[in-house]
Amino acid sequence: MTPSDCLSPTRRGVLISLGAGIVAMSLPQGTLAQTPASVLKFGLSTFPPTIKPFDNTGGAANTVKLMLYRGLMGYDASGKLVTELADSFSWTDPTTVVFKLRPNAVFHDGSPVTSADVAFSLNAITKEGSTAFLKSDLKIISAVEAVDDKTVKITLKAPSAIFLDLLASYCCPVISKKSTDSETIGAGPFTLKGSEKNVYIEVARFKDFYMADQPRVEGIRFVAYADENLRYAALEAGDVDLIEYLPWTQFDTVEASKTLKMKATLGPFMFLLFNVTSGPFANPKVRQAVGYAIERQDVVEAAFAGRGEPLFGFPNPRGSTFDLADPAHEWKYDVEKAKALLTEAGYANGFECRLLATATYGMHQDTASVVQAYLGAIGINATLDLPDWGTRVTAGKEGKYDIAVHGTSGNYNDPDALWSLLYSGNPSYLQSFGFKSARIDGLLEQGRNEVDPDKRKAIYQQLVVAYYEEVPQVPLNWRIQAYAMKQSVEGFEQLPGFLSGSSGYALDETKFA
Amino acid sequence: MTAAPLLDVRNLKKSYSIGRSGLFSKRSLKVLHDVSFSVAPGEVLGLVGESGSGKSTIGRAILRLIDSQSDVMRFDGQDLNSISPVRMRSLRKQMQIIFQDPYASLDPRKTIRAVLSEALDAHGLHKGAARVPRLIELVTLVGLDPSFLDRRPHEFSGGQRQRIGIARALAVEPSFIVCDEAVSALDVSIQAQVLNLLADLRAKTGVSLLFISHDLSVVRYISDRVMVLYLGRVMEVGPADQVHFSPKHPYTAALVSAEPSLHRENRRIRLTGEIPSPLALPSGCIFRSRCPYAQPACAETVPPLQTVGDQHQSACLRTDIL
Amino acid sequence: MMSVRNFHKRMILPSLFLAALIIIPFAAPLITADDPVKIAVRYRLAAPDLEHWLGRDEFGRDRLARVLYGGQVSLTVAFVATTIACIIGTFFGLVGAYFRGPSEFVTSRLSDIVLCFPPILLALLVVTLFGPGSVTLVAVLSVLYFPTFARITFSEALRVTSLDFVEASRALGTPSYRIVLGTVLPNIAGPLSVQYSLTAAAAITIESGLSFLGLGVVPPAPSWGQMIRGARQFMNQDPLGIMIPCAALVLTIFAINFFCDRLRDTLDPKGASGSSMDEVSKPKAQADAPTIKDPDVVAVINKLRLETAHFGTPAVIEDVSLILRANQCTALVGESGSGKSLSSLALMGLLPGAIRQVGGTLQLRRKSDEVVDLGFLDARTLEDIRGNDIAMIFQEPMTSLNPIHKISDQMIEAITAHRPMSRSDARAHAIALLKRVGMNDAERRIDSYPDQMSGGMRQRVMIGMALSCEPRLLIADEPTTALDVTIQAEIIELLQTLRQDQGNGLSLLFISHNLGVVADIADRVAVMYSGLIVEEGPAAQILRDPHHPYTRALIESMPSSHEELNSARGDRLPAISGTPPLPSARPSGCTFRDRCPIALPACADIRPALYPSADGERAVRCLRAPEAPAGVMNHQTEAA
Amino acid sequence: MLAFISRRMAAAVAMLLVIGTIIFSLLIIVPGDPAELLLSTGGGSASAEAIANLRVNMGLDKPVLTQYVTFLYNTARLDFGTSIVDNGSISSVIALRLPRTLEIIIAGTIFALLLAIPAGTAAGLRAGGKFDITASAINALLTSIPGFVLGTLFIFFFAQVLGWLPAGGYVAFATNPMQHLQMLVLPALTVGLHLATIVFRMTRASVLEMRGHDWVRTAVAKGLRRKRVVRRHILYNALGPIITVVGLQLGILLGSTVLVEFIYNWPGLSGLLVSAVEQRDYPTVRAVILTVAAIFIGINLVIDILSSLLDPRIRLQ
Repeated sequence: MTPSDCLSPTRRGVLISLGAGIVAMSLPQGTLAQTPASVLKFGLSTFPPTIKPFDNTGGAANTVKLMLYRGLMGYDASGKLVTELADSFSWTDPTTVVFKLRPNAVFHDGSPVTSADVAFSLNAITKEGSTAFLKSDLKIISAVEAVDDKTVKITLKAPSAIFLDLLASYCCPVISKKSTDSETIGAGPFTLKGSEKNVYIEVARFKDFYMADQPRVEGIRFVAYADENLRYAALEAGDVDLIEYLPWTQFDTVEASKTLKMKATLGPFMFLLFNVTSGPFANPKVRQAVGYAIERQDVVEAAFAGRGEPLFGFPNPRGSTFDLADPAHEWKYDVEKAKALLTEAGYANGFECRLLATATYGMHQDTASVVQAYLGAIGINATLDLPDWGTRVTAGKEGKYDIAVHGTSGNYNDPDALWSLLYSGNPSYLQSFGFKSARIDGLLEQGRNEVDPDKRKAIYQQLVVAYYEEVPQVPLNWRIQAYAMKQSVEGFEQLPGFLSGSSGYALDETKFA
Repeated sequence: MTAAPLLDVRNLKKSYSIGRSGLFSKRSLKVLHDVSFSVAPGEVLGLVGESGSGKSTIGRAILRLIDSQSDVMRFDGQDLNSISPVRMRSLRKQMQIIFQDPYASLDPRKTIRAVLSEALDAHGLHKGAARVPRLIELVTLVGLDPSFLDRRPHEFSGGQRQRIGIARALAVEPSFIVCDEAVSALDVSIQAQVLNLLADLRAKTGVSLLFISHDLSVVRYISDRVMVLYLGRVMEVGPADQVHFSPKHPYTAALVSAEPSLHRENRRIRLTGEIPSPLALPSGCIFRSRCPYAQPACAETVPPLQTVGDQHQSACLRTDIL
Repeated sequence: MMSVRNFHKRMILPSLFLAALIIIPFAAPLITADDPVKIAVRYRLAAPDLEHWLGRDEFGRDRLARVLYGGQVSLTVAFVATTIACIIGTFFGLVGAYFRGPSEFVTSRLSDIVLCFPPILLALLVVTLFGPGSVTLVAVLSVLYFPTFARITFSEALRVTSLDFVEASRALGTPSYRIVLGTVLPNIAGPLSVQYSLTAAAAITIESGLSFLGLGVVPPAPSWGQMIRGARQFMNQDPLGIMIPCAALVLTIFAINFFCDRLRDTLDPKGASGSSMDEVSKPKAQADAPTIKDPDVVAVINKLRLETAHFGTPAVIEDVSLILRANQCTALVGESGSGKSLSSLALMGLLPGAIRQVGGTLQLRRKSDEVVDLGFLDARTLEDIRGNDIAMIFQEPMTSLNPIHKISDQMIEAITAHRPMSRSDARAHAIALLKRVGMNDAERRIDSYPDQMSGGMRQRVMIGMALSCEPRLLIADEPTTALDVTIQAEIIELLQTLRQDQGNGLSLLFISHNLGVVADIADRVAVMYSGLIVEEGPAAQILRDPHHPYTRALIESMPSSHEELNSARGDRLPAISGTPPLPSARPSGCTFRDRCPIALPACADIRPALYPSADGERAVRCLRAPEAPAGVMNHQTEAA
Repeated sequence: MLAFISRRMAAAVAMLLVIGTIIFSLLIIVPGDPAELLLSTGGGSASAEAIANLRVNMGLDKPVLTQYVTFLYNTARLDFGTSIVDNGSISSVIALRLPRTLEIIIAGTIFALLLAIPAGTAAGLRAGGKFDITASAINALLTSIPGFVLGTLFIFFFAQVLGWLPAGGYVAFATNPMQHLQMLVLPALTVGLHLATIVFRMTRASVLEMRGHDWVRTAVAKGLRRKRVVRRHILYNALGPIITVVGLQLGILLGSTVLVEFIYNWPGLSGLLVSAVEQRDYPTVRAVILTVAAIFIGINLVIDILSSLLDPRIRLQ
């Protein structure tokens, strides 16, 4: 505890007795005692709408899910793929993998984790009517066989380069087959202790967790602070120990702080989407022009307080095994070229359009503001449309926009992570409306089903070119994602790149100094 | 009265609904019970009664400013009960009203010119160039200076305001004016001036007045005939001097005797009890609860108006007393 | 009523302030050449310099330009929305109030339903529905605020519609729409304009609140709420960023509220800086005044002179002297504004703060026979005297009793204020008093509320209460004016009886404008005209044989004095011309000379003293009265 | 009185029906699909199939009319059903949240009344005096500071600069009473200060009005002590209008604590509604709005009853 922490309760006490008075005065001072220090207080950016194991309901939910559930695979703090419930695995052929389960892995109800549970869980994802995030991805599984209680054989329909990454996803945990709709039994490092909708979730250390020395705190209390400034204020005021999504504006303060520190990674990226079904943006040249029109550093500066990096081309995630850098197929800031492209496309005098973002997230709104200014410079007069997130999603899905700002991350550090953003077989608001490219789709499929790294690299190098030429999206920048914490919090790491959202794995080793 | 009456009212009734007593049943408050009277052209009919007697209600009912029911209500040969709103609006040119409160009866935001013009505009009278001379004529008629035309009410005293109110009523050259307590709020010296003004106008224009007041002396002075009301019923009606000096109804007698006077030696007729609530009127004669002469018979029938002298009627069973 | 000049004076500062804050944003192009939406990210959060006086924001946009143009947006949204709400609400309110019936139902139900939706929640829903933006904002705010306007218009219009002048317009046959627009609307403009300013201020708040939540004005168009939202992130590094829009917002709302407060005060005479309760003006101490010697005298008003608190204004009471004796009823008679009520309030130590006693003494013999000069008493002693040694009955029995306390409580507190006794004893005493003032069934009715009683009964309660501590002096200020004649007669009779019954020799000061009533009750009469006693003496003598022309005129003007006259026979009342002068417009010399039928030129030069008659019984303030010393006349005549 | 209350109850039910219908229709036309939203929280995306499956789970595949009838039927049975997002019981969430919002409001109101009624009375009694001018000026300034600005400044000073109080958040009283109260201070103060300005104005105006009534003069003429005149004959009479205003404000506050709850991260009813709107959790939105409206109507009824208890004129009518 720092001196200020010791002082503050007393000072608060003074004010209380001055202010709210009466009731407070009559209370014994002992009640001032805080939650035991070994419970980590974690400031979430939003309250998990649900913590259903297989659904993806956002980063906050995923972090909490990782506390309660674990799958066969996982990541360590450096982002390396490691086994979790699996003790080991081996590929018997490119489409068959056999997992040995940890002998000491037990569910929260005490029953051991068995092959049947694994089969049950994978089936729950792929079965009819499931709302699981990985449902379509895991359709690649053709069979799950329980060789014995602790041995599982999974057969795939085709080779897959990313199958183990899928299994390491926070949306692919192994849950007990005794689980029901209302009660899910996991095998994660913590058990659910209590929660209140939109307020907090508290988890307690699971003493039978298969890693004997983990977790290193007695429990974690997740508190939701929807407002980022308040989230930071709560950390600064000592109300919480660790927060996710440190607002970019506070990076400097935290860096300068003696009591706080942060862990950051270049994770998610921002990009523009287009409605390509009609109008000027149906023409790839116009999209190209947009690519050249924007000074990306300004987006970084204005929307992310300088905390990010311009992204000029294909968003190959940090930590990806392939270096796909290809300066020839990138959009540098070049107004002349942008104008030339516009002229070429027949829009020398520019045009009017609607730029969709959302008021719910400041970074989207701010990014849109900068983009709007730069589009104006080449004659594209964009009107901002800033509905709330819900309306934004629907508008994106229904193509009620001309250009849209969006930002997201993949789930693993592999070019394949961009599948959901580029593959036209599964259109969503994350993709340019109406965009369909057999070339890109083909390359994505090839890349996914190719297990030879060199061949894969070649495929993705082609994808980089296709990305540049067909412009399914215009990348803007990588943004730095940071967790901020008290100096006393040790062992927590931000997982690199697209794995940022899986940083919950690092909570296993987090402890107080 | 030889000529056909200018105004003829038979069995005028008025009741208000006053909230609800239960979830559905409505209560109503009768404030006028079968009041009948007529006013001849050029005649001044005085209407006397204490508060709650319904005298103001009669004035407003005749002018159709409030809804009421009656068997007959004829004005200048026209049936007011069946008249169309359009006809009624033009008929208003002939019927006017002067109010009690000289402060509330003038719009504080309008100049005297606007007040008087509104009257003329309503009936399209004296348009254009004829307007100004008419306005000057009107203010002069009520004894005010034409320079007052562009002033607003707050610049005038109560008496002057009342004159403006009179000028407004006269603007449309009505044949009938309801004077609703028109002089009650004025100081004695001013009251005399206004009474004289009304007397002069009457002599000059032959206008008929329904003069409503609680002050018996004033009513006696200004009226040809006087009608005495008690709780919405006519107690006595007759020539002003007769009603005043030789009342035939105990209530009138009590009223007159209660009136303070400098010169008359008062032999006050004491009334017992309090005015009954309009919601719980006594049976029979409504005055019997306070009447010093009441008999058991008074509780049984509502005494009709009986002729007790020349044009003089009284609603009392005990014609033997007074 | 507030004078026009005063109105302007009070409104100048707030109007200028408000106008400045409204005009400045719209004069933005004249103040700064910068574009409020032009991004210069390189200069983000730059400190103020000569070109950018307030520095730059997180996008490098000029803050001065943004706060100014933001003001345009905020103000426009707020005022457009308020105007729409005002128009719609006023329409519904007017229609509902003037035509009543179904339209009233629609108006009130519609308002009720909208009012049930908490404002911000409704805004939130609608903004979610239609997407943020100025148009949505205006729509939301209009819907939010029109019910308030409808309600205010409705109740105000209802009030105005019942006024005589609206009735007069209807009686004239003026069409309804003209009455509503030409007469009703202008007369509710006051409260409406107050509501308008209040709403505009609230609308600015909500607009900025919604923009703050990101649901308001769409960027890059600036608005204050949005600026606060943006700057909030940098609150630590750059407090200026959040101070500027906050200051602009607070200042503007303050200007509107300030304006609105003043407007309300100005429109509503009650709210004006009127006299405060604590400013009851204290009686003045006069060290060398002679004390009452005669044991019969209960109170003496000597050469009382009252002025309004404004410097240099004429006296509202010029010279009033009265001797009030035990077992005597003195009537103070005069028309409204003559100063009779003020004289009596002075004796109670209850002069309003706006009136000052500048001369004369007020002396009183207490029940203990101690003679006190009111001017030497502290507030506490005055409280002891009021209700105990002097009691007072007022004109309006309907308003003189507190409507929300039972009669019993109001009487008991009057008793226990001066006599230490238990509540039950006090209650028994109160019941006895009520019986004494002729209330039947006093045991039961003592527990009723004033509104359950008729005016006559309330006046009896007032009298009972006044007599509760057996005062030496009872002041009755027009106690019967508001009552019907039959009740009036009863009350007068009651006062007569009580006066005779009271053991300690009650002195009654009876104030009235009605000479008939005075004739019934008074032993002595003092006639007041324009702040002066003009004639004083035994009631019988004065009423039978008035010496002052004003007294005479008063008597002559009464129709009851002329039972032989009837207008039907073309008779006229012997009225006097003119009106009593205001204190500020009193003529020189005799204040009555303008209206006096027998005035002489000399009357303009000399203000007559109150000349006593030879027997000392009566006095009159007239040069032509028999009492006037010939010398005065002659001297003045010569001088003229 | 009973008839009056039953009549008002009937009217209230009718109004709630109208309000419910309005909300139901509004929500139908609000864009946004709860299923898709839930599965794309935080910027992810889900397959069309998963979304469709979730819609079925949420019961959104049924015809609108069926949904409306079910809604009316359930609401009539006082059953708000379950959230379509997490299947939690809405009634229990409201039961949990409502007291917290009420807590801020009540704490704020108590603060406001304790501060504003004495100040307003003093100002009203000495209208135009030094105290009145000073207090009115401060009041006007406070009125002009929007709640969210005040809240932002409070957090900045009390939590971040001085560190006296938590920046926001919530801990149940039962868990840690002291901490609970600490967290209550700033939100209650923010709500209370604003209410205080309104109460101050109303008290001042009301006292000013009552002060001029004849019965006050009567009370003074009776020789009552000044304190008693002020309490019994001015303040007591002024209470009616004050209660009306406070009551009306309580109703309004019930909804407009949104910003305060947002700023202080206080998990009250408004926050529930905001997140329900964000998530398009239709049943929750409807339930919260109906609850708030019902409370608003209830408060109005209570005020009417209270005023009639205070003022026999209303009671006797």
